[in-house]
Amino acid sequence: MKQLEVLYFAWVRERIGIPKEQITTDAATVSDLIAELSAREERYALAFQDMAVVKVAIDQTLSTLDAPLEGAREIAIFPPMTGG
Amino acid sequence: MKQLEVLYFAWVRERIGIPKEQITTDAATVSDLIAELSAREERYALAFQDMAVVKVAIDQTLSTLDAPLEGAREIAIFPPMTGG
Amino acid sequence: MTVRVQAEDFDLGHEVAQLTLDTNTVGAVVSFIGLVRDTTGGDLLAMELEHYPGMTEQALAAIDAEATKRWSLAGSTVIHRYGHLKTGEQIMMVATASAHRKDAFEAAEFLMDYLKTDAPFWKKEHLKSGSQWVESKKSDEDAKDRWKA
Amino acid sequence: MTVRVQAEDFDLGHEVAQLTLDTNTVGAVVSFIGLVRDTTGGDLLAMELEHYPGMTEQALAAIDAEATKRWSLAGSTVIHRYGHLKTGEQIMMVATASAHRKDAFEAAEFLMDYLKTDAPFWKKEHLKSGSQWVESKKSDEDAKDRWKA
Repeated sequence: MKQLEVLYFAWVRERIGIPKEQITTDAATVSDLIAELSAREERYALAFQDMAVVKVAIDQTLSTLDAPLEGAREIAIFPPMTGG
Repeated sequence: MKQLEVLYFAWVRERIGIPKEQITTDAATVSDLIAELSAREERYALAFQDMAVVKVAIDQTLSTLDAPLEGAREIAIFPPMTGG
Repeated sequence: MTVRVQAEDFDLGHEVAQLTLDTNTVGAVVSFIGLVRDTTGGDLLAMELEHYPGMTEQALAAIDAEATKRWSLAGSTVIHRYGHLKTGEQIMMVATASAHRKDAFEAAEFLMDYLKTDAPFWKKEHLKSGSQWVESKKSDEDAKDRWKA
Repeated sequence: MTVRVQAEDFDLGHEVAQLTLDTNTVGAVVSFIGLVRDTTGGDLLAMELEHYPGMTEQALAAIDAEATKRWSLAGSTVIHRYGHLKTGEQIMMVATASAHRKDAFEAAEFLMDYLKTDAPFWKKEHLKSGSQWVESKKSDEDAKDRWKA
């Protein structure tokens, strides 16, 4: 089991209702983590219902859903960026 | 015979030695005019020796060496532009 | 190379002037500013810019470093604001200085294309009729893809 | 659409700000400034810009009109100086305002490419070792040709 700081932004944050939380998990990838959270509560399932549009960063670097969580401390999950 | 105001710029002006002059000619095109001037004096021949790099404007609009002078009043002959 | 993420407005003229101080070899500076635009025909009250503090600066710095590697630049500046912005306000800017205009133009476009898709900012429009998150555009992904080798 | 040919310097920030006054629909402003660059490693004393009064304004206006026809622009500005300029001084600028960055970038590059080859300006470098006319570059003709249909 590992301890992760999980951050949410934009409408992912709004649907889940909190900007960040500590999660203890043994999910191997971000996908696994998202599946675990979605099974846990409706608000996660709602936030993550369209996995095709969700982006992730591991330790503040853009990553992919299938990237391993081994050694990671901070996971962020958010919609595609719209800056500029 | 027609009366033309002929203007020179940059190193064309420097080689000919004057910025403009009135010329009475029956040259049909800018090429003809340049040939006529080049035959007249060495400084013109020097200025126009490399016709491939000379550009022209007829009545303040970029034109070509073979454009007719019919109706033209102001002819300008100059090197390729280097603004910007 | 200057990267700033800030709530405050910026002064384009000042930032561009900074890029040409102490040098005689800059022949071209290209700059871009993005502004809060009302796409609703008068319904927009404000734009809210959310970002991911910590990741933002390093994402912008990475994009800027990549541009500096690809093009011959004498300097570059990227500034992006966050928080509440009114219609017509400046959101962000990039500026690139080079000996030649081709490097400056291409690097500025590259910075914009990558910043749009890779920098963690999200826009929310506050309208008279409610609020909505701005949707990302397929055209922004396409614009980025043209830089791939 | 603003076109000016002048001996005096200009203020980029001011000119860009003018393009975004009285409008809520401009999302992007791209600008370019060209500066006197020393390519001789310290030998350059000054740059002299000669132009063809009468033709210059109308050539720039024609280029600007073509850009306005090809892209969706909310406004554009072209300013070019003439006379004696010192190393590091601003020579000219273009700025383009649009709803979208693609139009603003492309129009600005188009304006620069055409201005380089079609606007009647000539640069002469005054060096410690003498004076020389700047030679036109094949790359400038090539840059223009990419816009031909």
